[in-house]
Amino acid sequence: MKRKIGVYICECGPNIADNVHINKILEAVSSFGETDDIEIVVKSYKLLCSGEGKEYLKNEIEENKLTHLIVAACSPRDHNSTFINVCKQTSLNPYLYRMINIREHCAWIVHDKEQATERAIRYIRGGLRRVLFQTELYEKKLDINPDVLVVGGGIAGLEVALSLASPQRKVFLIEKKEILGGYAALYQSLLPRQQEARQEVQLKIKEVTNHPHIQVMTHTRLDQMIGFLGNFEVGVSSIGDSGTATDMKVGAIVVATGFSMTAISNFPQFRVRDGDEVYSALDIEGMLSEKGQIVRRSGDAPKSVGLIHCVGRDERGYCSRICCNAMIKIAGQIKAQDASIKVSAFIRDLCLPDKMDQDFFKEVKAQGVEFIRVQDIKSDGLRVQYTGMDMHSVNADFDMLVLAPAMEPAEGTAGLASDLGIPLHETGFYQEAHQTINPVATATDGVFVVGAAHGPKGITDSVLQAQAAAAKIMSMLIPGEKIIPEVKVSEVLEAFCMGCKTCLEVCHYGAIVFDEEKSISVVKEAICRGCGNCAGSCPSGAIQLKHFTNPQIYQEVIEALR
Amino acid sequence: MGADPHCGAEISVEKETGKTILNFLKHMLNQKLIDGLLMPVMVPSGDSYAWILMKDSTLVDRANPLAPVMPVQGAKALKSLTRKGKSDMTVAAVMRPCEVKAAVELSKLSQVNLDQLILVSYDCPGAIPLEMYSQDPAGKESHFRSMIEGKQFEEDSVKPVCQFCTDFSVPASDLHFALAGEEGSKPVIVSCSEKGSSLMDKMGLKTSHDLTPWENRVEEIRKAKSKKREEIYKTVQHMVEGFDNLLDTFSDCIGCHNCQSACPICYCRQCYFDSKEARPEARFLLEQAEKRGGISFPQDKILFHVGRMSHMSLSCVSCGLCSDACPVSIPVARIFSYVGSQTQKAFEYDAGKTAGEALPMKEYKMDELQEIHEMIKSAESGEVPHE
Amino acid sequence: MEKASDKHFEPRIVGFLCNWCTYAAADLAGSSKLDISPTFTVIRVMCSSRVDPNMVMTTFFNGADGILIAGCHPGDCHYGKGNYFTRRRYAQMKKVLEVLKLDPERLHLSWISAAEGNRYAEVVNAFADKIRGLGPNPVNKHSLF
Amino acid sequence: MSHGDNVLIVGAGIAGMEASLMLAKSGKKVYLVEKLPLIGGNTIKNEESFPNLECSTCMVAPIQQAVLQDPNIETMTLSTVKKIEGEAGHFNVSVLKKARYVSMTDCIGCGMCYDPCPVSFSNEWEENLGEKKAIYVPTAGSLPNVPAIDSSRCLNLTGQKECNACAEACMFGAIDLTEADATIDIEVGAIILAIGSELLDASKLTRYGYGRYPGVYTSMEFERLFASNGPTAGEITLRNSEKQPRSVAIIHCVGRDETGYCSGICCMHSFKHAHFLKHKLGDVKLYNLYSDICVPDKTYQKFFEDIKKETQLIYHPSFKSVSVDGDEEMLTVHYVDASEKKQSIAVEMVILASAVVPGGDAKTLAGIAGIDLDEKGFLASRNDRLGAVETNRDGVFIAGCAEGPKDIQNSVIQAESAVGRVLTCLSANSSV
Repeated sequence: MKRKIGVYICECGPNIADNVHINKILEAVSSFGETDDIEIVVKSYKLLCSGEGKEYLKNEIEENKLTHLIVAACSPRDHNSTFINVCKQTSLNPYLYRMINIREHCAWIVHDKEQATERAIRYIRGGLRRVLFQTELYEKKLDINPDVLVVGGGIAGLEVALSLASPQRKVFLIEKKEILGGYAALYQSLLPRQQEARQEVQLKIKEVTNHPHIQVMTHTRLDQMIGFLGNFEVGVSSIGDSGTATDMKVGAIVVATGFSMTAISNFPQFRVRDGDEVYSALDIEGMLSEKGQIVRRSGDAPKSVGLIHCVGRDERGYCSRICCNAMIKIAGQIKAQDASIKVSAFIRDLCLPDKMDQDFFKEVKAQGVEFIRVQDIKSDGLRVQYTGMDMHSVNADFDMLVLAPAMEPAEGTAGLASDLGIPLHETGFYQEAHQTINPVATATDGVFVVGAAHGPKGITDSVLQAQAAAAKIMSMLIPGEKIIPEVKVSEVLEAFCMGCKTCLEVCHYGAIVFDEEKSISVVKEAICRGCGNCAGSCPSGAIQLKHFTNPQIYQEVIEALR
Repeated sequence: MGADPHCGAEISVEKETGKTILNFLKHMLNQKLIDGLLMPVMVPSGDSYAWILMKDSTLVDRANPLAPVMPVQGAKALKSLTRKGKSDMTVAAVMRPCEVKAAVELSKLSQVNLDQLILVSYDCPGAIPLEMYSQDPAGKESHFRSMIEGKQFEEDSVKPVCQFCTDFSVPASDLHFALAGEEGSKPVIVSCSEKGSSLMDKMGLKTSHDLTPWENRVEEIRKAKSKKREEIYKTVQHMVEGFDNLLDTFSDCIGCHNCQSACPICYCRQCYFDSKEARPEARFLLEQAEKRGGISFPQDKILFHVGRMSHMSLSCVSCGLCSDACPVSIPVARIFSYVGSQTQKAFEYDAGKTAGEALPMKEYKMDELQEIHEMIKSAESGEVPHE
Repeated sequence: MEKASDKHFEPRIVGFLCNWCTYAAADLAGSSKLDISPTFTVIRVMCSSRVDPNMVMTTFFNGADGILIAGCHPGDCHYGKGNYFTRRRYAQMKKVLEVLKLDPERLHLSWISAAEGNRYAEVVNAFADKIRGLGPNPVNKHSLF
Repeated sequence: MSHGDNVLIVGAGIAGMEASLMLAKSGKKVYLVEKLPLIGGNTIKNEESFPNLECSTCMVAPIQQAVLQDPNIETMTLSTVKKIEGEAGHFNVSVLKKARYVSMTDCIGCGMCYDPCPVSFSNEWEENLGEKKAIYVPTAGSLPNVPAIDSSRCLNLTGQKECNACAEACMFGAIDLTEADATIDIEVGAIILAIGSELLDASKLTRYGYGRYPGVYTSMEFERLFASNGPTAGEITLRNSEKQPRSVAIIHCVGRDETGYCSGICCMHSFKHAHFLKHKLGDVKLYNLYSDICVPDKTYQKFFEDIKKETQLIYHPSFKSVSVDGDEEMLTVHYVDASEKKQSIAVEMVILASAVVPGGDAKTLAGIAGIDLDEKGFLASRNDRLGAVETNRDGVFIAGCAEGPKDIQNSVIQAESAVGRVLTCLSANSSV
């Protein structure tokens, strides 16, 4: 079939025109590949990205019935999309067009006009050769399921469910315990503004359980997940003897499995025997919720309380962020209960990163709480032995000790991670898709991680993350609309694949699965991001990255070497 | 490692080691410990061997577990046997250590499935070059037998790669026949895996025999061979280092790509270098011809070989099949063995040694290959990159 | 045979650049109007991990005097971990060229971030100079290749 | 699409951009208002961002590109909000769009206009460490890649001289010195304020000697000093000499006492700077003076542990006790140590990790938007649903450092959260 390639050279005003010989380029290109089945239309234009330029290009494509298009202009990073949109307004498939960067890569960096011209010609030739090897590609539109599965009924999970559930979007909420609310339900009051927390959480629980579009399944765990963003198939089953299994289809999954507290017994430097008046910060929360005050087992109030911060910070390898606030809160509550109680807080560093934390700390300090900075600390029963910043070792006795142990990933985190294809961070918490700019997404598109499951954090941050994940889902999965996955994805050439599974190992997105029947790899186009790592890894050359195939790149190479 | 590596089991000994091994295998077959056997059997014309899968123990007598030659790499036979994946019957295959290594390597590439296989290996004195064998099969047979019985493991009549093969003993097989013991010692069976030891238990074999003397002997031979290896590698260096030497060495290459089809590791359906992708249009070749003053055909000889090196040398097990297959007797085997030894060293990898070790191109570590970063730094600071 | 072209030798250098970091750096170098060796031809790939050894070897034996593979710094890969695999594949190819003493310096890997326009220019020009020093890729002088 | 579906986003930093892209993706028309001539915010001032020391440009440039190319996003640079009336679902907003004097459509960013411009003065985007012309882009690689003219410096616009140098140099007739500021009225259903934050003016805390001694730098100045696209192309050389510092003291918590809060990110910033110095200068003596080490993220402690090896940590119990004096060459940092003893160290360079404070325009904007400021001067969240993005005015949300000091991660999270609230709020209003 006769092919008609249009080559349009953008003068970019003087930027290209002044630095290369446009005429020489026109000449060289027109005399290129004079075979009877290839016809070349080559023209220059003052500024193709301008309004008129785009119109001009559009008409040129139609009038000349171009089968292929080359635009030799600036960087594709600037205007590739511009000209793709031009193609889209014509009958020309945008993947039969190629942009050649003769500005940043020729005109602007080669200051000898002859050389720059020669170089530009080489680039354009490469493009011409390449575009002939390009093939039409088409966007696929995939139906999506707007419904969402939330794993974990803590404060974060509740918030996600409430933010998402609507007549157009059903939310399934599964929780492995019998009750919703998680740890937050234990907290007496919240920082820094000291609202009634449990009340707040109870309200949310109520809202969720009564919500017409939220289906709550307590005592339930996730068994398996297959699929991709917009189309997941999930199997859940109730924990315990019945073990009834349910299958559901959802478009996205939010993991909000929370955290658990490291047991004090994990830290030999703090010796605790049964019946010792030694408590974890969480015990105190429970005590406050139950009894409304802080008392010894005997029922009488303590005379002196020692608070030990950062328990397990070194062992776990991270700061749990909320302990300082929690402990300061407890210190304040003790003082509020009875100002005469001696309260000593043993701190390493004060971690008070919220704008309100410092005031709260000063407030409590003003109530007479003594803050002692230590380099090293251990305890045996109610006796504390510490080394201060001045290197002096000191003993102190209390009749109550409260320790703030580190937060650690909830039990079962690792298992769920592998079921959902999410990597774990070295701390054992879930790893986000990108630490800074994509913090609630994960390596598996459509699976999100929120709350303390993502890393130690307090209620406010957990709720924020929950809302963030909800928002991501709202903007990705709009009820009734379709999604368009990446077009330039990898494909496995069945005839060449030997099933060595190398590609499965190198793919960062789990976009390649293995077809045991045919014993070949198969690319899940909806998941593939088109990096081409698999193509680079395939020993048998059985994987092609669409629009970056070997023959296509090879054409550029050949022209580069002429 | 299964049972105590320092002990093996004595087995009822025939006057000939080959027979001894055969009986052992027959016993396994009769006891239904295995469903089949894969062994070399002499072809009717009597001048070569073929891999035969057998269930009937009478057929077994015609097989020779200790074939003097290796016309087809055993791993290739296993590949066809398990093409459809895990087979439902247990097959024991008697192979040379290099064949076991190739099988292990291929299992990492999902080309061989070891699940239902019992790999039986033996101390290998090396293989006789095919063309020599076919000239005088009977002579070579007895010669090879005398090598085994006389425990001659440093013979020069075997293939060059065999002469410096340091992995001639216990590979990652399940059972291994220790033959290289000191003068007059009897063959001993050693289990090298859970599979192996459980089999030996089933056969009621007592692993009481002390292996230390044998191990010492093996170590001795290994030392001698690695010394030879260094010498031969030196000669190889002269053949391949630098464009001119490389050209001379491969100038006879007729581009038949037999080396690649004989190679157990090259498992691709179509070699990239045979594919259209790697072929430029005549237009380009003509320009090249003008640039270089000429272009030789078949084209891309060197590219083909260097391409293979960068492709499979990490998995090369130095079995030497490529040399046997080369019609113009280019010492491909030695060359690839040398290059492979270097690339594998670079990744601290030993092809086919253990089934556990991941293939270097399948994994990565975040902080690794510091030398690369050094190289980048020094190159970009204008210094000459250190060799 | 001595050819006139060897006298004032203009090398043919091919650069495989990743779209997100190094290609962006090249653009920055361009808009900063830096001087860059005209003998360097850029081939854009989405990720440096797309560059497979066959492609590189083919390029080399088809006469490239130099080959540069450049992508995001380790840890910065737009696709998570592509450049770690690039690094391994490069180490493998480099080793083969080293063992065969086929001017391994002609193959170079570099990490250049989108902000490093200046560095891009330095790396490319330094590489071009080195190649000029090395002279033409011997394959270009051998009619037998 | 009704105007009720439009969203106004003030501030094109990482938070504003993320919010814009998500809203555009879900089919909303977004007006993104930015007071500077470029988008990207403070993130792009960092060469590498903690904790992964990832190249910020590589991270953010694709986001900037996406924002500028998205048909649903109308980016208005050099613009500020002047009026917000109405209520959730129906806000009437007027935006003052200062004249750029360079056409966004005609200019192709070739940069031919810089050289001819006769005026040059210090570039505040580069923390005044570099120069710029009256027609300028703040930094190489600015997006949008279109220069602006500083009307307070341009000879022509200030009426000092009939200068048309830039216009004459421009081959696209893209420069129009007669362009006037414009007020643009838009209707939106919801508003996100993501105006970011600033660093405390270190010269206000005289005891640190900032502005008095050339060797004293703010953390942001140092960022630009390190940046390969910065004024020194990444060469860490002292202000007054071309020399590289051989000893550097990095002072944490500058202004923590005065502002009354810990900014949460300065410790990581300071450790990152220690790493930069070690990495680039090799043999340099480093001190980090801290009172509390605040590394609140699963990844931060490890980062700190690694840097620990490269610097000498000095604990001081009192912020007040830290002061800097010296001369052109040498600086002396005084402090009181854990055992109340007076100590001092001599260094050639001091980097001040200044507190993160509300943007200068926060107060004005809060007034215009009719929302509260908290006692620290940040935009206040209503915080009744345990969230932190709602304000006391329905339909107006806040995100990023406008609400309080944050790292990139938490700014992004808050932006996404705000988007969630906006989408809910819009659907609520549309269903009414």
